Amino acid sequence: MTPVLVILIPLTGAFLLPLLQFLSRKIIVLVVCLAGGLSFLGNIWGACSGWLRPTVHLAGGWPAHIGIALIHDPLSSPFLLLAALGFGSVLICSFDRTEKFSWRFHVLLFLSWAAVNGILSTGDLFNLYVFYEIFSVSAYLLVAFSTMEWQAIEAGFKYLVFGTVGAMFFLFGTTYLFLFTGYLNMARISEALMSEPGLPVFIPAACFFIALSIKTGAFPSHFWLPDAHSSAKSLVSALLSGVLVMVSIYVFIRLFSVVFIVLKPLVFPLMLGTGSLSLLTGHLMALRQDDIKRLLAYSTVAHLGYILIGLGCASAAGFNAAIYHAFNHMAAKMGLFLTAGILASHAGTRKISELSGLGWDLPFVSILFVLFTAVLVGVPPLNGFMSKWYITLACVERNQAIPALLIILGTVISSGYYLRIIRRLFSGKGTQGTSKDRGATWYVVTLMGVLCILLSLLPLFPVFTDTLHILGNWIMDISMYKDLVMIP
Amino acid sequence: MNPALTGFIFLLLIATAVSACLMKDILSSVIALSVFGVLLSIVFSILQAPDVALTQAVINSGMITSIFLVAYSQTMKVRSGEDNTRVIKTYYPFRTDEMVILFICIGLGFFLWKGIVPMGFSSLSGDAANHYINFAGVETGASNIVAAVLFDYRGFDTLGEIAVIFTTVTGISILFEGSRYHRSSSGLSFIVRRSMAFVIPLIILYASSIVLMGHLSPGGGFQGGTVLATASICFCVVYGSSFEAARIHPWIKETLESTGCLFFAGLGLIGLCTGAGFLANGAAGFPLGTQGTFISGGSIPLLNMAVGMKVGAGLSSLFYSMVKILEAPFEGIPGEVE
Amino acid sequence: MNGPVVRLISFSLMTLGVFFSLASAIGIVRFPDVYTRLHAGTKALTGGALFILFGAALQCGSWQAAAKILLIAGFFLVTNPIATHAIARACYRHGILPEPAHLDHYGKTLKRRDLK
Amino acid sequence: MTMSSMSFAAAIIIFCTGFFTLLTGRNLFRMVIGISLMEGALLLFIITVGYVPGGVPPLLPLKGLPVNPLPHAFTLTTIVIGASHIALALAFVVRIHSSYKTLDVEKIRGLRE
Repeated sequence: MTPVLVILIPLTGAFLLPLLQFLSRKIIVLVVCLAGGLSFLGNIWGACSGWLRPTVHLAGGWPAHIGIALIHDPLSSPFLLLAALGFGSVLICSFDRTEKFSWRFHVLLFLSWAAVNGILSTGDLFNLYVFYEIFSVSAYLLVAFSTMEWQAIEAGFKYLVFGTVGAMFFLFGTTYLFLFTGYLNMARISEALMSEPGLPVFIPAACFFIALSIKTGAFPSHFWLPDAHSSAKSLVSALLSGVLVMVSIYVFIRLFSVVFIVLKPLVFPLMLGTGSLSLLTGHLMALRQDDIKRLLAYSTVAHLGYILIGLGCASAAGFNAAIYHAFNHMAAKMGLFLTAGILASHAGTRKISELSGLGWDLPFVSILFVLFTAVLVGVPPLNGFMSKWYITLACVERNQAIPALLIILGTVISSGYYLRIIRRLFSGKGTQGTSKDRGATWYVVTLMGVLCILLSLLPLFPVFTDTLHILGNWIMDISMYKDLVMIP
Repeated sequence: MNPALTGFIFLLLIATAVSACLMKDILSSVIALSVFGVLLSIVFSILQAPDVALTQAVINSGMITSIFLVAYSQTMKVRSGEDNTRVIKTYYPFRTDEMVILFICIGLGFFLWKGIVPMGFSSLSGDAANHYINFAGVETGASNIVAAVLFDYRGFDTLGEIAVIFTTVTGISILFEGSRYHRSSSGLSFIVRRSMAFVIPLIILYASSIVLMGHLSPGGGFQGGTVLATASICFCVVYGSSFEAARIHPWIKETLESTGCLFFAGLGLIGLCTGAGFLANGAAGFPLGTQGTFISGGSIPLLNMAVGMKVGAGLSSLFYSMVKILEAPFEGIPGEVE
Repeated sequence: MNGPVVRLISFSLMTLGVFFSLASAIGIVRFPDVYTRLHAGTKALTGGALFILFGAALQCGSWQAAAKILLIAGFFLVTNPIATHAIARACYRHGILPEPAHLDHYGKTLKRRDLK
Repeated sequence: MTMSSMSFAAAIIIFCTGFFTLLTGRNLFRMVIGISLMEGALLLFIITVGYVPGGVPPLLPLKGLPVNPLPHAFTLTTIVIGASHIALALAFVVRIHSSYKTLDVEKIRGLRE
């Protein structure tokens, strides 16, 4: 199984679907399931093989500096796993009986899956840009997929404008690096920049930082994120918040830990600052929202802040904690968006003030909702607490008191707004009558709940901490990555 | 090239760009943008990039301008309610917030300029470029080094590029779902129709020559495919929008597009199966032929054909989805207009 | 094929072409309405570009390149009048009349067609 | 001034013009025009990176020192990606106009609070 197939399977699925559009729906569903299952297995396989024995595939058989190298290594494998879980569950959700998705939705889904796998696999800067663009374009369209709603279209346009500007800065950075070093391969660029003086490295780094903070939705340019994440359909919101945002985080880690390793003392404190501000803004804005999905979207900005703080510590512990938190956030936030979608469609509104009494109507879903909020707030035995605790520890280890205090403050604020929803859910009496309808979304939500509990159990095993150490050391020590890629 | 003349062309370029921003009428701005695109392609050919110049002329100043015009006419068709298409805005004097933005932009420009100065404006060729220049002919059999880079050394990028267009075409057909063709227009006058009947075969011939000679001369699948799509746009303009829709069902275009993509991926998989790597050319056993002859370059002409098929069908179906008229445009109330 | 006489002819053709282009540019600015401006604009291609292309065809070394340039010239000759015709017709149908119009045959034709 | 420095300067000026238009334009079309200008400037920038004074086009057989072919390959990709961005943006503009009946940015504020 080479890294190419991991990208190629979902891509072929997307290319194949238009050919089948006039066949019966059963055949299309069969093909979608087949392609989805194969892609899922491919991702799992890629994650495992990358973790156990990092693999390199040279596309076209050319060496890495001439052609394009695709790499699966211990850094990309957790993200591959995350993508598999996220996309797999969204694919299951899309077969829910309540909403019929046309085959074009699945085309977009497979395209963005392929693009995510491409971003996670590639070792080449320009190739990264190309896959980032497939990913972005399909994300804009996934946001705007419900074309009959003006919010979705407007949010999609906003996202597109921000994303395009981000892409241009990304390309500027790439061009500068190419101008200075003559390479596009990340390991080679990193090697060449080692001997460069300060300014030529600083400006491309700034370009990349601007581009990535726009694309991620971190503090100064977070305006598109709440709109896009709240206007989309709930399963798309789940996908955006759970997986697609984390892909940008991966690019952050990859670029700044490999390419700009020279600027380590400069960039990572900046990341810490951006993270702290995102955390604060996200939580404070979430406190003011009355729309449940918008609240969750602002909470995503805040959790991006947590992850960026973890990265900003620039230590093995920080990276580990950030990636662990990415997993926890994926499980909980996807669950939250999906449960919020169920609740909102049951109530017929997304306003929090009108959700009262739903807790009695949909007890199971509401209890899961409470579980997910508990994970995100960080109630002690749960995984959210563990990852936040690790991030705080990493901050303390680097003598960063302010971010550590902000994390605790964030917990307080977030418990404030989540408690408001929960109180509303269980206040009054159920009026609409209990619903026994269990669609595909219901099962996925249950799955996410189980995943949260499994993730909470993980830190009990000493193997887990050892495994995390492998990851942290791999990120901190890039010589292994370079050795892997730069085989002549 | 005379430096004074070059300087003049660059000044003209900047002037068209600024006028595209400052003109009051949107339509004039779009035309200025098109002129900017043509000037840019002239600059590219001055900078010794014939491939890029061709692509720029065909895609950016041809295809994109026509899409701009379609979008403009679509927004002019709905005349109910207030129509702010022609918001006339005086640019002088700047408002204060615009002054701030202006300073931000100037700062950005200074910052970007600072990035080049340490390099003394000279470019470093690097290992990769030297390798391409010295060995591309031997290793790939193609005469056009850019085609060799695009389809052989960095063929994986091209797969991604195809996927971007595919995503866009799918997306635009999603955005315009539930709309129908406008069948009223009967096209232009008899003179235009008869003479276009003479010209369009030539356009198609030109497009196929660009696609098939992509490995020998500037051009390739993207450029040729776009020219093909331009022929299809000519059908729409000259013979009326229902002409082609009645003859070629959109499904046929989508099938062609998907087939092109799958063909590309399949050619790549041959390389993977022989163990040489994805999208391998000579190493996967494609005969490289004699460099400079028509049958040479191994898989590059085949990949060009796949891309040409895909881009031609894709862009033409993109145009036709945008020409359709929106029916039942929206449900619910749009945000309260103040 | 690059003798001094050929060069002289070629350059004078090009000069003629440049003159036509300049004249049409002035015309586009100076003329009063759409139709006269179109008339001026057409000269930029049929006069200017064609002469410049002929001059270029004389100067380029090989006959293949010259044939290519002549093909481009032929293409211009076919497409340019069509485009101008289409624009003028569209303008008329849009309701823009020439300023001092004494004769309006096209309008009569259109009216007759509408009556049928 | 050399060819490269002129070209870089023009690219940066046009990029900033486009960015200014994107930020200040009140009409949605104006914003898309800004994006289009920025894309064009970026293309010019990348091509200039590969330019060698006195170079020849990278076509075999070479008649001198060729320019760097790698940026040409990027630019081709970038042109196509940029064109799809703009086509998509225009499609969005048409859809927005069909629901808001206006193209004025100040009046399209359904999502703003």
